[in-house]
Amino acid sequence: MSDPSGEMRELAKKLLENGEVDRIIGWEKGNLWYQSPPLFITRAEETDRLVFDDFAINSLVTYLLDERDSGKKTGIFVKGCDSRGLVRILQDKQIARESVYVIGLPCSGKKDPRQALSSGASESSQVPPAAKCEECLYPNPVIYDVIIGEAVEAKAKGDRFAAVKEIEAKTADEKYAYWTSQYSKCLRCLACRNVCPACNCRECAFDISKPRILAKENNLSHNMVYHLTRAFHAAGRCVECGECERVCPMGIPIMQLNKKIIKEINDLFGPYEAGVKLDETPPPLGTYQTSDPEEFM
Amino acid sequence: MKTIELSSVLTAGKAFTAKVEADSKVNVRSCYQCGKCSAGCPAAYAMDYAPHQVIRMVQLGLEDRVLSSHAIWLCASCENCITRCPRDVDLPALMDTLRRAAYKKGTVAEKNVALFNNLFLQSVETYGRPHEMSMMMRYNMKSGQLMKDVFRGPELMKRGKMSLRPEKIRDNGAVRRIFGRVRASSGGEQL
Amino acid sequence: MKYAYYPGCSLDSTGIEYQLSTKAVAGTLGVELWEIPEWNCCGASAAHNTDRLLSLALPARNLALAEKEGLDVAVPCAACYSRMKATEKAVRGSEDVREKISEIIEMEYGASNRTLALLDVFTNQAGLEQVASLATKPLQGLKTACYYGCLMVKPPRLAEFDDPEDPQTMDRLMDALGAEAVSWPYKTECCGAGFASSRTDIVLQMSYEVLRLAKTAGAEAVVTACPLCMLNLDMRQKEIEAKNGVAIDLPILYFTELMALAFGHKPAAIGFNKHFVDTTPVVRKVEQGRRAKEVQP
Amino acid sequence: MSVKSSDAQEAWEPKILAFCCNWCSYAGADLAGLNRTQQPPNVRIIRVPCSGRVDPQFIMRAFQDGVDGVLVAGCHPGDCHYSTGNFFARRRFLLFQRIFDYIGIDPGRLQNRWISGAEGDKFAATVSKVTEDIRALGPNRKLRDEHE
Amino acid sequence: MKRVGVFVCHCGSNIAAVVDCERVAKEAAKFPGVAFSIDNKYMCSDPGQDLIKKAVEEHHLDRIVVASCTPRMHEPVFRRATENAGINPYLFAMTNIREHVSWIHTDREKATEKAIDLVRMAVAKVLHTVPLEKSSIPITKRALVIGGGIAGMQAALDIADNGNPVVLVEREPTIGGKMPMLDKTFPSLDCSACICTPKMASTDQHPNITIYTHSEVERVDGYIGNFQVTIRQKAKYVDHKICTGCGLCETKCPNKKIPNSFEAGMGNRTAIYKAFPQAVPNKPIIDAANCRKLTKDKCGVCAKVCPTGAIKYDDQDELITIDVGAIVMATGYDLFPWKEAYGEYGYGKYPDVITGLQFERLVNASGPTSGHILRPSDGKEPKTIVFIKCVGSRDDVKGKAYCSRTCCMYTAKHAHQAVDKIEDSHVIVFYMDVRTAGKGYEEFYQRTVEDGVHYVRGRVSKIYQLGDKLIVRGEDTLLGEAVQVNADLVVLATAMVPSAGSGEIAHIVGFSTDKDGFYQEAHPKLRPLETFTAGVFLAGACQGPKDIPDTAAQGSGAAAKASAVLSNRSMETDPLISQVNDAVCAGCGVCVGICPYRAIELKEITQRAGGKTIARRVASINSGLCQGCGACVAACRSGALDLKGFTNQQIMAEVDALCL
Repeated sequence: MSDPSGEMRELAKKLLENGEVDRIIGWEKGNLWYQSPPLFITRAEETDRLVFDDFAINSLVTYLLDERDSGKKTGIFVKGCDSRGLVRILQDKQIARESVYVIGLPCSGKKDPRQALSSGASESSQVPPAAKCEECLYPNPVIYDVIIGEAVEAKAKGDRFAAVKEIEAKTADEKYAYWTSQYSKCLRCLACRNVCPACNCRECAFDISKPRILAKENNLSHNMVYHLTRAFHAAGRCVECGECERVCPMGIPIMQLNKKIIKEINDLFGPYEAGVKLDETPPPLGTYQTSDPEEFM
Repeated sequence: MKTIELSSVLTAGKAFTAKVEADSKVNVRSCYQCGKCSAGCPAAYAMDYAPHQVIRMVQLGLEDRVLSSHAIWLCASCENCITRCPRDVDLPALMDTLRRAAYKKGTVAEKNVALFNNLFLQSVETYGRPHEMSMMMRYNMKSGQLMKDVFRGPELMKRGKMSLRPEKIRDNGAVRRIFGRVRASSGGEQL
Repeated sequence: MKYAYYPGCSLDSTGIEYQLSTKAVAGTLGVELWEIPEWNCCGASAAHNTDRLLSLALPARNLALAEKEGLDVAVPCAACYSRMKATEKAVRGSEDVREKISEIIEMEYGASNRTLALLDVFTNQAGLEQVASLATKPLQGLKTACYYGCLMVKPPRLAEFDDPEDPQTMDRLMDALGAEAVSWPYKTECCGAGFASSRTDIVLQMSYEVLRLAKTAGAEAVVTACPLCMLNLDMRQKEIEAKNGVAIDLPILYFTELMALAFGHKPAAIGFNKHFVDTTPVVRKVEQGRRAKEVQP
Repeated sequence: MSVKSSDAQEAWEPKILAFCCNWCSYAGADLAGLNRTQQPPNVRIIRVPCSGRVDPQFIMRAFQDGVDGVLVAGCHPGDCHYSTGNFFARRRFLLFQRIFDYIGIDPGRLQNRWISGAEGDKFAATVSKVTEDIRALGPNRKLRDEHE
Repeated sequence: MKRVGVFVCHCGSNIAAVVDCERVAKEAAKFPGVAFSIDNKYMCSDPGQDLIKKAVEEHHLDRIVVASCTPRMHEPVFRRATENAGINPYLFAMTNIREHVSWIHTDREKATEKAIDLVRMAVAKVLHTVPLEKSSIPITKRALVIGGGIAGMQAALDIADNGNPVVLVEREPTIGGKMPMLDKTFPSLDCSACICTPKMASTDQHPNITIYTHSEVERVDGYIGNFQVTIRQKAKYVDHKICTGCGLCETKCPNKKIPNSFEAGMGNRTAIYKAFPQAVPNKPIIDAANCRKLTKDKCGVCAKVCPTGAIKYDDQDELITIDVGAIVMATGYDLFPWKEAYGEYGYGKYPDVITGLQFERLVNASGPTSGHILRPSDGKEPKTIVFIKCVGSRDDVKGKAYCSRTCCMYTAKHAHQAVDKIEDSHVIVFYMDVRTAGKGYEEFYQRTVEDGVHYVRGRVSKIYQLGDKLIVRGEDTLLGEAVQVNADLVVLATAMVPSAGSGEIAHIVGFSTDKDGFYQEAHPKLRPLETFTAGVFLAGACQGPKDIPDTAAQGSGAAAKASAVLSNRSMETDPLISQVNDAVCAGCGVCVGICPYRAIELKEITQRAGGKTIARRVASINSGLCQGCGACVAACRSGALDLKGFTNQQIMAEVDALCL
């Protein structure tokens, strides 16, 4: 893949100069070689800081929520996965389509800074592709105003639900033991919620006091309810960007639950891909078919 | 005519009805016996049971009677009935299933139809394509109608419409292996 | 335009006229027919009467050979066409069927190519305007009864290209060739082909009905697209006449023969002399009509 | 939100919570009463207007609190007093049951039934069946909030 | 501090025989928030209710729990008792220890424990209850009826007789619908026009009814009691205020060969026309598409001959806006377009294959043949007539799965008329089942058989023309043999389908249709005349195939429903409905699509955020439309929506209380 940074900078510069957008969200090179954190700029002269390298893995779209009432227009860079998150936010009416200028970047896979660190690598080429990128189905943005670079072919290989099936094969007690081992690690830091494009409510149900869903104390029961609730709130809406799992400091395989829900929705209510088409009908739990499977007679 | 004692007939025939429905993928309970199939069937006049009565027999589970009927062999698979059926009951598919079941059970009423089918398929298995001449000769011998259509041969040959030697495809092993594998399978009804 | 060509068993024997005229028409229309090498019999009704798997596997081998070439398949015989469409649909409709069939025929077959009736290819696919423009020797209002038979258009979920009760493809073709298609009610009724050998009595009755109604409608010839119909209506016509004590005298012709005739091919070269019922009245009517016209202006 | 941990000493009896829609299932329960159709005393009903009102959150809370099983009952599809509520409920609980199964909670602990106002016998039979099922599964510890 | 009073009812021995009510009351007294607790023999009796009042005064109670029978029976009674005691009636909870405890258990200990649990749950719920007020919405005392057939006319007349003004909108140039096209009505065989046209006249003359013919409803806003309706009055090109309806223009119009839809295509009309002589209003309009003046600016004969100068070639469509409180839908039916579906019957290419409605015009004395049954192709009297039932009905493949309900009877009527009118005739009816559910219907059918009509059980597979005969091939399934009829005329009993455009108008008014496009009733058994949209009612065949008596009955029924709405100046709405917490709502709109009553919309609010005023959209509940099902609440992720009386917090409290 040729480096699109030049084109990105030029476009960003033009957009800021002619006032088409009020700010730009992209990535810049961090202090360390394996970091490319988000960059927020409002002035044309800052655009030279923009990069799109192996570590531009963060989705930037949830930052749009911070400005949802500002009335300002943002230029934002999106990869394929990010773009589905953007569709999610647009479908949930959290921002207006006119308030974003979407610059699409086809992406052949990014790398995870944490993996870079843990692998002891000293340069990017030694770092394997991020796990979530290996399963990518949408390397090309599904929504954009302009696209930079050539379309990339999806490289998803193998069964996207392989991990789910592995868990399904366990006995009930094995499953519970597995999830207990995972969820007991949870710190309830809420990073997974905060990064999730489907978690775009103004006030989160977990933050409401009447009634309080979760106890303040951190215990397994409440951790489980937290994860189940969050997954259920995202049911039929999760865009599989994998950000939740990526940001989890405890390495909880959060996507294994989200993917289970996707798999079941496909089986029960017909194939459905969230966040792919902007003008589609309500998500699966916001609608029904009289012919839905009947198990409750 | 004998009175059919329904409760025992229905009990005995339940499995048959279910099997036929599963194999043919035809829901016979959809049929409300309007008879449109029979009315439009060009071969019905020659049948012992009208087509809608064939469905009726399956609905009731009258296995022996339907599988030994001539009607199932006299269906020309012309698809008139399914084209017009108000309930989308695929009668040609049902007839296929019943014929196969009759084969298995050995209750084929129209021996010649079955004989012809057999000889035809043997010819295809041997040559990859049927050879009319040899097939017809064997058919006439086996069906005991030695002189049937015998005058046609020369006429057809004169017009270049029949040859003495069978046309055989070169890679006939492929077709033979197809027959072999099909025999090894269970008939594919469940697919 | 290039198609894989599956002549079927009849076209080398009883349907020789169909073969000759098809090749002549293809030549004039510029349609390239690539005969599937070492094709095998589709199994006809004998196969589907006997074994479902066999009835799918036999056609599948031919279709797979064409699929390898990336070609759609043109099928002249209505019966073969029906079996091939049934196979195509079954394979397309079920992954299990696809796998099983591919295994049996030792070839991958995914039904990515289409099966087309030769009638469809020479009319709808080639374009009737082109056909009309090539009909340099129009058929002078020859009154034809277009006989589609049963399997060319029925059942509609398989046949797909024309109406099952009152099809028009051949009628429009006759119009393009300068002939007249009479309106008659037995266009899609069955001639009884399946019983040609086993229950000839039924065939004679069914074919008689077809001939009687064509005659009553004022037809001077019956046009067909099926070699089995041809055999019954043509070869057995004398027997039918004798059995019912009537004179019918209806020449039976393949649509391709009339196309070739109108395209200017010599009648003998396209099989007019190979019929049981004398076809010279047709040729004569066309020639006389043409001469009369040439004199008149 | 805490749990009375007395069930160890006494003979354990399943504690089951049922959500019944006002128009069908609750009426079905009433009819069972009217007919004096005996049932095991393990089920406590919470009346809701419609099965579509039932939030999975309630169910999770019930298991946290220490119930051994939950029944959600609504009108038969097509008969919903509000026309469509049970169709949404059906989707919701088809999915939720599978999630429960996936994390290792026996799906038998969360049961759903369509029971009309005329089906008093069905209501009673369902209560008996669910109670039996849950009794067979034993006390539930999973998801339970044991602390405090 | 909240002060709850708990009242445990013995219901004589109904409860007390199994439940230790005294113990329940004692245990209840220990629950948090409970200030008073007592058991009593009959809580629903006057002394029982007085007990509540007294306890409230003495113990300063502010919330009430009654443990007794099913709330489905006595909840309103105890609400009133609570109110009479000076407490908001919604600060009350009821729990059922009779049907759900004493009547279904025998073990006194376990039953009592269960009762205690249930009371604990009710107390927990009532502690989280807030006072609720019924709200009231004003009612516009006027009704709109859409469709002027027999259903619409009946509804309009009944509402008008009830003293409320009615606006009747009809798409065609005349009211009357299909009924005036019919010749006789079954089973009494009285003249259809003779009973229909007087009804049309009464509708026209009723002081409370305003009729807009040749008009369509274009837009409906608002909700029950407060609909705003926009009607498009299509240009008539004749000033009906001046026109006297003398008919001179019609006799002079040169364009006379336009198929008249009133004659079901069996007769013609002119470009300026009245559909039929008794049309209401009895004044013509110009069919613009076929008028030479309007299309080619030629002719102009009608203007020249009109004695009053009523012709207005420059007439324009007009938009009329009215406010109404209730709407009755009566858009009727059309016949299934069989010509597009049935190739086996010739796709309409045989002129002597006609529909039942066309047959009505053929036997009608005011029809194109003056009541002589003459076949369309050659005007000859048919001797052999075949009737085919269920064309398009009971046929999932080419037509509709349902039974059209009226065909068995009208075919019997037609068959009877055919034998009656044509000497030496053969009349053959092909049927699958004869369905005669109606007063006097079976007797009528039997009479038809007596008359000599031959009923053959089987469907016809094919019809074709041979010479001047129609060959009809069917099966006599009772005989098990194929039959063929060489017929002169074939009459098809085609299915009833919703009238053209009925889906669009349903969308405009705002309610749903069923899988076949008929209007969806709110409940198939108990609310057959209502839609899910409050204030919109259904009458006649728009809801499903129906004959005339059923249609008239529904017209009256829908009128009663509409009149009930209009009978008050305002209406109270149940406060147990959804509410939105604007601060929490993110405006994602998932609730909007879930609400079956279209009671939720996104509205813009302004709020202070981050030091400035911002505008954003949040869900908003229309209290006139919300029925309180709570489906939206369960779908709301953030918890911005809640259902009053069944709040998340109340239900959670009940759940928690169960395990305390």
